[in-house]
Amino acid sequence: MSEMWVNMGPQHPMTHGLWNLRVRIDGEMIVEVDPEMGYLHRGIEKISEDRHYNEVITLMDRTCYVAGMAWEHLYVMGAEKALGIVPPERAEWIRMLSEEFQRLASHIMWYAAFVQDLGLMSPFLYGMRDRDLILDLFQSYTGGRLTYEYMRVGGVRNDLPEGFPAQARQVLDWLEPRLVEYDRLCMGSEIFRRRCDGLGVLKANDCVRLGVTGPMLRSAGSKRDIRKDRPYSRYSQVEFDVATADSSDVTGRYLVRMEEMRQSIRILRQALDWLEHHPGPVLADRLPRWLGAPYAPMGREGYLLKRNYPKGVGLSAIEEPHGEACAYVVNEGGEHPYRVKFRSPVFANLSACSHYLVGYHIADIPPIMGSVDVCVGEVDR
Amino acid sequence: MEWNAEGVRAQLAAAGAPGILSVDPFDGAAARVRFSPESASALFPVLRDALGFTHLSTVGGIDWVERYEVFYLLWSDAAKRYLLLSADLDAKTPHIETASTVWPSANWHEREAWELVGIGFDHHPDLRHLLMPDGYSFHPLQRSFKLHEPEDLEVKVRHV
Amino acid sequence: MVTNDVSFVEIETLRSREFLPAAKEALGSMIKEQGESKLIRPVFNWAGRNSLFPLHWGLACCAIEFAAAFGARWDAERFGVVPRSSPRQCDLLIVNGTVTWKVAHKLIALYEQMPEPKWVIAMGNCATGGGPFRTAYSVVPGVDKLVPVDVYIAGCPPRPEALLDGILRLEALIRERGA
Amino acid sequence: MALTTLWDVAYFLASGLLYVVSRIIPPLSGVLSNGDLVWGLSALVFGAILLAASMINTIMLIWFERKMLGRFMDRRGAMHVGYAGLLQNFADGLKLFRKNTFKPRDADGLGFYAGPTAYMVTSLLMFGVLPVSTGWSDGSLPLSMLLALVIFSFAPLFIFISAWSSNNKYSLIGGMRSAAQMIAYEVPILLAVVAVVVISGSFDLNTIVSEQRNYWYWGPLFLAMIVFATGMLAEMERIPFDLPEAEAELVEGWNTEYGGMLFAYFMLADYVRALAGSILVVLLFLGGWTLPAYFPAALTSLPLAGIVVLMVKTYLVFGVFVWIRAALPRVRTDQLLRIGWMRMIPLSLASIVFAVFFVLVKCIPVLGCVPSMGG
Repeated sequence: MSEMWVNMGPQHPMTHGLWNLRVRIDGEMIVEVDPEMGYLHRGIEKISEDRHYNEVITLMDRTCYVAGMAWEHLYVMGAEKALGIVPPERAEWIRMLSEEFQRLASHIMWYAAFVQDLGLMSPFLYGMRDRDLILDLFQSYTGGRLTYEYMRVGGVRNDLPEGFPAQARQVLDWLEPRLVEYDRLCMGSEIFRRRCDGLGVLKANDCVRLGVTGPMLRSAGSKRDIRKDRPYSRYSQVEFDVATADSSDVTGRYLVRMEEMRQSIRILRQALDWLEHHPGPVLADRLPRWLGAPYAPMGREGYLLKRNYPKGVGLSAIEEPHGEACAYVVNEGGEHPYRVKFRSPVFANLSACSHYLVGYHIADIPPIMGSVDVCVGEVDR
Repeated sequence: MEWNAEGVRAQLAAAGAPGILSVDPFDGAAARVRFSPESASALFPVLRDALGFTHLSTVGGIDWVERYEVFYLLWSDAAKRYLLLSADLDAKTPHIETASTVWPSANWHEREAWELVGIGFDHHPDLRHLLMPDGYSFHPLQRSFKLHEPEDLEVKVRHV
Repeated sequence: MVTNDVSFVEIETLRSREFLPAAKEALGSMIKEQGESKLIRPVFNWAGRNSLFPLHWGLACCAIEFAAAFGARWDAERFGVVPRSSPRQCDLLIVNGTVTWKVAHKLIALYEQMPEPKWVIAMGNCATGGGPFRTAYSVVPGVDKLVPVDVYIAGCPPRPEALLDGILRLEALIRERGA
Repeated sequence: MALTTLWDVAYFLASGLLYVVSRIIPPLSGVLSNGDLVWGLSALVFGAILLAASMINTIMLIWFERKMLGRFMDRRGAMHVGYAGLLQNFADGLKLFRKNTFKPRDADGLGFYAGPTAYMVTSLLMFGVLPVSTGWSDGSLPLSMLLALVIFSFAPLFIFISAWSSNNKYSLIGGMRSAAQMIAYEVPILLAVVAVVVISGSFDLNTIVSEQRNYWYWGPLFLAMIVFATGMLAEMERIPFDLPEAEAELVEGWNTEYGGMLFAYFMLADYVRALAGSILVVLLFLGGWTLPAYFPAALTSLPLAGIVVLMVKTYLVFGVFVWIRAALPRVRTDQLLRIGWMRMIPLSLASIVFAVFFVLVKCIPVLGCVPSMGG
């Protein structure tokens, strides 16, 4: 059979979202790939220019629907820098807690989707079951399962409910042995190892050259993690290790994400301990009214005119579950941000896909793309 | 080595970086470097090789009505610092030399910036639509492009 | 004996030329009649509403809740709802997310590829009317501009219970309206 | 007349029917007592009973799998249609029956319609060959096992025809994978069967089962059973060998373009093959309808009791297949072929050597020496 082009998407079980991977195959071997994006381009950056600062948070949840908290955190940090607002201490800890919970939920979701791509059916259900427990926690303090609208420029919307730390610890106690079980189901299976070892190799220097970050980069041995390198929020005050692997293949990415989940649990326990003993305000006072926060307390400064807030540019970067995410918020003194630009990790990871797909079998596409953890919402924005 | 505006300015001077207009301090990055767009192709290799900014995070454009701005966010693994590069382009035909020859990761970012903001990147290997359908002739992130409530439209579907 | 010969020939002619089409027509009309009859129709209606295979297609945020509905806690398979990856084998198109103009014609193509009878559920605000992206330049303000929608589910995104409720409402709709 | 075989039952029903008709319309009695007519009608009744039994069993098998998979995954499976979802698959089948049948514009008409139909028909033919209880299916063919395996190996041809004619790239890749896989696993299956033949001394499934009344073959031929069951997994295209339908990369594999009743044919035929494969495993290695000696003989002396024993064993074997499906990921094409050619064939050859050895010494290490050993 001669070479032929195969369209994998936009409706294809492999894509986990709305994109199209055009593959040229020779028999079962991949010769050339050409990803086609934009099926989910919703113009979030443009709509943000039409919204109040706090209203943009609504869009952030939908930008990456498996890591809403992380994107909220990214945006509010950028907006606070642009506006010159400092959130209270407790809010920073709650944000860190939320982001780590989100990382846990996102990685479990990734695990579920990834093993399903390999034909392993049961762990998908186990993953969804355990992820729901984390979503229940989110629901108890934000009211939402997926889209939270919880963080605010200048803090968070409301404090954690009574008895939250105990409830959260219960979930963490349940999750820890589950992670071992996940590992046994995958690494204990000979077929799984044979399907994943040596696939989708991308070495560390190639990763840097191509802008690939996150677990893909760390699986190649690099220790780059924004949480360690440029600690934001209160990451400098908690202990955790950066998970790395050496194999730079699908197995390596799997191991990195598994280890990251364990480290997240470690961070979460420390954050819960701190939050239990340090009550305080969670939203900065002296917030301008035009931020558009429905829950913002109306302080003395609430009626201040906007010219009292200087123009500015805010740059924030976080380690999102998928990798390095940046926000660039330009404040020109108006009620709306003048320009919001986001750097999505999956965008860069996907743009390099011809480097880690070509030369493998067509049956290797699902595990390799699964190990990239594609979230199309944040690629297309 | 100091990674503030002074240090960056000194290192740029030492490496002989061309076309530097100003180096200002910037919160969240080592510095904000403004350069003239004509010297882009000479400046980028210097930043990557002499200063060690091997990773390009993103490329973006801003429409300031009277001019365009293109900014690059770089990261150095050795210094663990970001560096913000920006250049002003003229409003008529904004264009600049591509960075994708120096940092291959710029490829898609530049495609996006061209598509949404309308900044042209010379010698880009593959400057075609990324997010919008082929043949889409607007640049949505320009200030002249206004959003509005959707009119009550009737979509005619031709069944084959 | 002449008459007998003639009748014989006539019968033979009928057999060879007209019997097959006539039988086909009679059989077809019988099936149609039976399909409309009071006895058969409820059975097919019952079968149709109790085995809705949705298309396995995730568009945006709602797709995550769509997947959660098939997880252990909600288990949509209890109602006979099993996602299939090929539109040829589906009865139900669940539009779970924002539809952009770029994907619109693919959505219509997928809808066209589904065999009759088929239904569409618009899940979430984006599919219903554009949601928070209503004003965006690239978003279709409501999927009912493209394909006929039977059930709308509100929410951004709707919870899995809401999706199950929507599916049960569709079942009630099929029961009432016939398939 | 003792109703000990299915043919007897069919003959009884047919002649009874004709008798009733001839009593109602006396002038016809001369015609209706024609021996050929009775024979033909009993053959029809025979086929109808077999078809109905195998279809109902197949549908129950699907239900069994869905419920069992649900339990493996911490959920309930189909619940709301009929008691515990028992009627779910009937609803699915009826719905697919009513669906619009269509042909994609560029598909090849003959192959598109004939492929699934032939696949379904040849799969159903299996049940004409497989014995299910003592003397139940009357005519005992001397080479029934070979016939069964030959019918089993028709499938890749029809799968490939339907995959090619549906003019879809996923289907084509799936069809080619399917053909390669089935051909690769035919060989170890046949070799494993040779080991059974060496011990039992017969190609007749009835004889093979009756030879197992003292001991089942899974003891001496454990290796052969593993090879055979693995090969059957590949022939049934179930996880971990479901590459032709690999959902993650090939959408639905070779049935991507099929909907409505043609898709139902594929679905049903897959499970018909799963049922037949499980029955074959039971017949060859797990003693068929026989039970160990410490069970009272009355339990298996009646044909119907034998059928029940066989079906219980079959469902247990299929349960193991479902368990495997819930626990293992899918292998890759090259790995699958490597397993087939480089692991399965040496193992099956080794099992033949073992079988020959056992026959020569007329002794089985675990079970002791058995006088009736060998053919």
